[in-house]
Amino acid sequence: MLVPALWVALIMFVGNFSDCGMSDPMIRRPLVMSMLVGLALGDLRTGIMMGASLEVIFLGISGIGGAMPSDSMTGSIFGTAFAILNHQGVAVALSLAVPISLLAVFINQLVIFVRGLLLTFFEKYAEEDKPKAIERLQYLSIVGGPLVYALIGFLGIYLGSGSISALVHSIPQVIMNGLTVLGQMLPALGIALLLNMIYEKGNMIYLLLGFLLSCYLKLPIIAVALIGIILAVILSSIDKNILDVKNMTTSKKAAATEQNDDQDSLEEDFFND
Amino acid sequence: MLVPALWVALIMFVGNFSDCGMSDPMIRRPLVMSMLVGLALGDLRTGIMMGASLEVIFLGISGIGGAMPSDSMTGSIFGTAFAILNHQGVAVALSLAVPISLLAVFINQLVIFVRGLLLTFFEKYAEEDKPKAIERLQYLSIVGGPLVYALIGFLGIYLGSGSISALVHSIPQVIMNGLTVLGQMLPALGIALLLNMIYEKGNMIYLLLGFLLSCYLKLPIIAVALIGIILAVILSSIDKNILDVKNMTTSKKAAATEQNDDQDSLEEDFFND
Amino acid sequence: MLVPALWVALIMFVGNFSDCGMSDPMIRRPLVMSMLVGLALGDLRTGIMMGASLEVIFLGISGIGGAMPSDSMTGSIFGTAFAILNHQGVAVALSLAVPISLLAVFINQLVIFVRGLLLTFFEKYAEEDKPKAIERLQYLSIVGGPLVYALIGFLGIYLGSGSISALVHSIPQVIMNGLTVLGQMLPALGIALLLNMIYEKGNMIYLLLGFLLSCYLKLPIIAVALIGIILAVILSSIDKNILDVKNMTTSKKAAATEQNDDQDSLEEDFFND
Amino acid sequence: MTNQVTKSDEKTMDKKTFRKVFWRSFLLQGSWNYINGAGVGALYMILPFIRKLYPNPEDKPQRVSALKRGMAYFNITPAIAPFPMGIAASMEEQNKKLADFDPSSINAVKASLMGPLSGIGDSLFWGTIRVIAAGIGIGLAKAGNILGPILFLLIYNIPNLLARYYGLKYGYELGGDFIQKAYENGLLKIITKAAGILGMIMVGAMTYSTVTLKTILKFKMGSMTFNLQQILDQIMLGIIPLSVTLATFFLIRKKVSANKIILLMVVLSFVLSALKVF
Amino acid sequence: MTNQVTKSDEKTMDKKTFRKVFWRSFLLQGSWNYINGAGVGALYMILPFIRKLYPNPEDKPQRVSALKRGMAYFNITPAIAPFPMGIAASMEEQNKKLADFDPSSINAVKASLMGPLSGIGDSLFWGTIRVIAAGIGIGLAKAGNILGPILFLLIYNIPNLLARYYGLKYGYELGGDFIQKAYENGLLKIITKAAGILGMIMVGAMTYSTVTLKTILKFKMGSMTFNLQQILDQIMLGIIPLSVTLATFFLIRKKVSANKIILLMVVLSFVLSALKVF
Amino acid sequence: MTNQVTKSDEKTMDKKTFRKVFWRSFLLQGSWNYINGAGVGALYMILPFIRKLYPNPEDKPQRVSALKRGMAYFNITPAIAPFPMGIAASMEEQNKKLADFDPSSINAVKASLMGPLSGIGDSLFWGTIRVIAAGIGIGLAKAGNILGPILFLLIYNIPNLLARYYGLKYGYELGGDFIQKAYENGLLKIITKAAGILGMIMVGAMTYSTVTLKTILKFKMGSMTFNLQQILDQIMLGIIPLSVTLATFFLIRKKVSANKIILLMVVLSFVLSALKVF
Ligand SMILES: OC[C@H]1O[C@H](O)[C@@H](O)[C@@H](O)[C@@H]1O
Ligand SMILES: OC[C@H]1O[C@H](O)[C@@H](O)[C@@H](O)[C@@H]1O
Ligand SMILES: OC[C@H]1O[C@H](O)[C@@H](O)[C@@H](O)[C@@H]1O
Repeated sequence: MLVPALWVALIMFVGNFSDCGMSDPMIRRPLVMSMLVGLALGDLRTGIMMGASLEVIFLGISGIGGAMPSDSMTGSIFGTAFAILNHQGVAVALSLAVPISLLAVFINQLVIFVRGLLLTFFEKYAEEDKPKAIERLQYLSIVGGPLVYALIGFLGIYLGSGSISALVHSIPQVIMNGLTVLGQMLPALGIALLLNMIYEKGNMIYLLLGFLLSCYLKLPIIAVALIGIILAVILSSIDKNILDVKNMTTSKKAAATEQNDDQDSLEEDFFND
Repeated sequence: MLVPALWVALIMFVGNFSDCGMSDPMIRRPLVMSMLVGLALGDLRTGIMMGASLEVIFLGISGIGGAMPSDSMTGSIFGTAFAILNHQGVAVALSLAVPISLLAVFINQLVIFVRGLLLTFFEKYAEEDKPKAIERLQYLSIVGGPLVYALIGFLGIYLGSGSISALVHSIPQVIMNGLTVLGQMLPALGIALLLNMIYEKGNMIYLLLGFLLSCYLKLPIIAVALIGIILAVILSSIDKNILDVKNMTTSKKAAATEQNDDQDSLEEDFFND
Repeated sequence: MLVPALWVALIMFVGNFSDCGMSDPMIRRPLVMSMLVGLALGDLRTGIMMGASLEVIFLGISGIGGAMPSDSMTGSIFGTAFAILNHQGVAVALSLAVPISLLAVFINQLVIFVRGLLLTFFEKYAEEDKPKAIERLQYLSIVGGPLVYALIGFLGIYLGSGSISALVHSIPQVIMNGLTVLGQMLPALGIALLLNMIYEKGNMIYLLLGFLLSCYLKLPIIAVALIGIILAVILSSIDKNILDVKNMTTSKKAAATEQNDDQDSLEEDFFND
Repeated sequence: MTNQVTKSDEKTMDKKTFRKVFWRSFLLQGSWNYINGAGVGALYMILPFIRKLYPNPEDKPQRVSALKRGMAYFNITPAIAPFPMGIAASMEEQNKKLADFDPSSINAVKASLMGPLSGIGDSLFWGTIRVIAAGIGIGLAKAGNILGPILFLLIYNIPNLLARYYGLKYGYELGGDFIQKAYENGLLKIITKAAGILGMIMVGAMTYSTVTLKTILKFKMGSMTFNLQQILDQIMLGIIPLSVTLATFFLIRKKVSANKIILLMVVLSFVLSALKVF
Repeated sequence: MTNQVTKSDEKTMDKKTFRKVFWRSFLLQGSWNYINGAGVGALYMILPFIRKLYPNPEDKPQRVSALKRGMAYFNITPAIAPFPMGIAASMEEQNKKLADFDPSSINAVKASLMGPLSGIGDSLFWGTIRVIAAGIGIGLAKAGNILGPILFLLIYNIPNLLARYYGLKYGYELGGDFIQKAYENGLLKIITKAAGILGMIMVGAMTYSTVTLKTILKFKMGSMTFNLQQILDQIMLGIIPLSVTLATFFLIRKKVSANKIILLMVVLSFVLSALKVF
Repeated sequence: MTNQVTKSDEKTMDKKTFRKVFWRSFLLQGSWNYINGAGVGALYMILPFIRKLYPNPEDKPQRVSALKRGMAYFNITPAIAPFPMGIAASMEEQNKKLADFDPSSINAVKASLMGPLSGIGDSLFWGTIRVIAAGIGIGLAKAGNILGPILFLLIYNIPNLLARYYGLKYGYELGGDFIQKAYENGLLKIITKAAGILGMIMVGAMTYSTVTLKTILKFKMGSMTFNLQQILDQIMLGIIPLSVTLATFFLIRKKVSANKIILLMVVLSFVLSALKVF
């Protein structure tokens, strides 16, 4: 089991690294991860096919705003590896991948938490004009997470599917249900964090619009996007027209009276209304 | 038949009173009226179940703008009472309730007409500073209608379902058809009266929008409402921006020239454009 | 075959003339043309019924922007005539009408090309103040096209369905496929020419809107039109409000400073923004 | 405008008066008719407030104007009524306190708000809450369960009572001050316009769902039978409800009385149904 | 601007001239071609009006300018044409009467209106009325009923004739005065913009319904067969019609002539269909 | 404002630096956490640029400010990140060259753009491109074809790389000059508002498609079983996803940390699923 365990550790490393160190080019998705597991464990074809099945299940999972509703990568890697190693089918792969991906969410939260602790150092280095130190710590931080994942990958396989699957099956149903609900709830955090970045007084109404379009009219996201573009263009051309009149007014004002701090108050208007 | 007749009279009174004297808390709907009839005539369960069936039929009937397309209350009370008194089923209740509710529309119109005649007195009392008299007449007006209904309820039951149902069945089909069409047409009056309150030059186009949304996109009323809110918010924020520029212009104007009647003409603008 | 050939020539003339000389009152549509062919060749009823079948096939064909994706008139006339003359059914009429209408597109393009050559003369006459000459040439141009069509109609029938249908069937499938694709592509020219007339910087977005409404929401054209009207009214009332403020500003400006060329620059604004 | 802000504790609408007005609001539709709507009811509703405002015999002239003002035409979804009435009360109070107050603005505000608010209110209370409450109530009542009618009443009346209570409260608090300012600087115009847009949209949607006329006219041509409703649907869905409603609206604009329109509808219904048009 | 308002009885467009122009409007497309559109037809149409306006030999310079102006590029849904032509006539009249009139505004107005109006007109007459008329006509004609073609023509041509008659009438009446003012105070810009918005929306909808190209390309990868159209539909519905139309539009903007585009389309159609793309 | 326009050849971002920044952009999420987002990564990314801008020891004060500025909270769809970072670089350059430049505007611009751009970017890259790529990839992979994962990666990463490369390029070119002016005359406000509108719409649509909570609560009343989800659907579709998302958003606005929210969600999930609510 040593060699497969090392291979899986490597794949776990690469998958997690691709998020932090390669800006997430989708390498960590089941479609790719399962293929790599298949390749490493000598059954490429099965790996690819399991990847397809797992991708279907995890298609709804995205990582918006940093929130990960379910760690599809870890689940897929373990699921595929065990199924191949034990010469079992897709059903077994799925039955392991889903609970593992729910459990593994906690690993990710832990890594993120630790990275947060590094901030004090980054700030210190900036204050002290030490760009080189910043770079070094950034590299450390980038490989740290993947190493944790690699370790888990190694242990998981080395200890064997027996113990993992025993572990998984020893989890009572009520816990698994809870994890499933958690997986459905966590995306709300991602969306809310994203929302927090966009939110401005008065634009909440557009959230509702997008929601309605997708919910009541069942429009696909691309159609919603196009309608959004149309609306944004229309409204900003109206804003532009109003701004022109405003500037016209202001310039006249400026011309009539002496050059006072109107300009500033105008600027303020823009950022308050 | 005296006791049931008195009970039904009371229910008719309460039902009609709930509209004028309690701001229509939906007590007069079939669901409630039939239950009360059942309770009074000793078969609560049947009353409740008939109420459910009648409510389904009259669900589309509302009283917008004061127009009542079909008097579901009177129809339901009579229908339920006769069915229970004669130990007959829902089918009979419905077969009586529908024609009676169409006929009874005329009673309501009569009551409203009479209330209109009281206006001269109300105006006189206001002129003569007699608030107490206003209150007294208002109370009278409020119980007047329900009393008429109570009387009809009493007579209807006292004379017996035989004579009522004979009356109903003696009505030729062409009349019943006419009443049905009337019931489909009267809501247009309610809507039109409401429209007359909202109408302003230039906002008719939004009526069309609401119509299209419900007609071509089959959106439920709540979705139409949400879209309406979104649109109203967007448009009023645009209006607000324009108003700000306008006020900016005006204030400058006021500053430049002497304080003249610009303000007034501005007000006029608001109410003309 | 002389008499039928003359009749068909006449119908071809009338059909084509109705476009240039009567502003296209839809006389040239299959529904009417086939009826006339039936009438002329002594089988009115069959003509009418074939017209119905052909109209269904060519319903999607319009002549927007002058582009004609398929000459439904010529196809229908020949198809109907041959079917009636040879006592054959609708199937044969269709099997001839469709390929002929595709081929005949080229005749139309030729006529239009020649009419373009006449422009030099029209311009000369205008320059030389010769309105009468303009009128004469216009009449000539109007009857010219129809005469070409009449000739083709005459020859086609006179030579007989045998040779025409031999001609049609000798065309290899690859050519017919090409013509079909051409018929699906040509409307894009009509739309694009029309678009070129409407296009202004910034209004392309509305094309997309109309497209989405018909494409994703499957709204019929009338509903799209109504939504378009609503939008146009809303937006122009906003523009009107902005214009009012603008004019208010300008008039004040004019009052404050002396009457300079502001007015002109304002005009320019209108035509640039 | 003016700095004479009325402090909260000076307000005429004390707890007792508030309670009185709140309870009276349920009698709003008492004298409802097509000429005056619920105008009489509106006056009846704020009578305690007017009495408190002008308690003395020597206030008669102002009291009489307030009484006459109070019973102007008024029609609104009952559940929503307390809100504009609260505003009106507050404006009456300002009218007494401020010399430069234009009393005609009180009815202007009431009139401009009642339409839009009814458009929204009717579709909310008549069209949405009632229908949901009925849906749930019917489900239970079908099985003879008394919870059916009870839940029906509860689901409808909880929002009904909340809207009334907080409507009156916030209407009065918002009232005079804010509305007067909004009126002056043009904001009220925008608010009313926005509410009117929303109201119109709601009424449009309601037109389709409550006016359900369909023609049953069929005519034969040759061997074909034509179904007029199908042809109309091809031209525009819902063209009959929309036309009938707009025609009725047109009659109302032409000052034809509601009574006459009802009569006309009675006649039309019988004639057209006899002719097998509807 | 000016107070020289032309009284109704002084108008150049008397009944007789109106009738002449009206009938001539039917010959509008007589010399239609891609370079000038129906420009020649437009001139031919108002020739009687120009003659009436400048009857004398000494008016030659003005008449010649009017003739040249009259045959500028013009293309429009025929049924709608009389409306802008009525406006143009009225502006020609003003041009004669008022010293400070800018004659170039006549063609500016015609040009700015013809596009938007065609967008609306084409989808109304070509897309809606024609289709409804055909729907009814086909139903009857299927059974061999001669009412089929007759009703078809009637249903289409009644709105056609009404649009022409009232278009010319109101176009001329509205004309000069109103349009000139609207032009000056910026309103015309708004009207044109609104019409353009509506036109664009209509053309967008028409693009989807009239350009019906679909790819039939299939490609195999491994053991799978891919249907390109299905993939495209997943990305965006109607992407081919939209792209082809926009590409054609792009060519036109680049001043490629319609004739060349037709040639290109012929070539492309044959090549692509031979390659089994379409 | 100022005439000191920087000529293209004087630009700090030469080819070599551009390449460095471009490659570093892939490490953006390296130290990602809930407190600082990818702020550290953003600083790391433009470090070569800052070094080039302030190469000398005596530039220390400016360099330190630039370093501190550079690591402010920053979070964005990674594929989109290079665009605002390009703008920021260009503004840093202007900050050095122009005396009257307000350095706080650099982070203001970054902050105002990142939200809207993420809203758009997430639904484009996460929601659209990824889903299409997966659709095609899955189709192939099902049959064991290795083209499945390969095509999946290609289809996703070609737009990903293009967006990064041209984002950085145009961001930098557009940068300072344009953005600064747009900032001053109010245009930036409009652009950001427009992007925000679009972003909000996208996020609204995503809320429905990514938050998939549904209640399984059933309650019995009399003999009837009620399915809460059905009742909720009648009131408003998707009311649970929307409420949960807005509640979470509310917590974030109330400065509750993401870690605490996650904890809360864990607890809620277990409790509510144990209670058979979800
Ligand atoms: O939501 C913006 C952004 O947030 C985080 O940085 C990650 O989750 C990204 O995947 C996401 O695009
Ligand atoms: O339409 C407003 C209002 O009009 C009348 O007052 C009654 O029919 C009410 O039920 C309705 O809400
Ligand atoms: O598109 C405008 C117009 O263009 C040409 O003139 C013809 O094809 C007409 O049928 C069409 O209405």
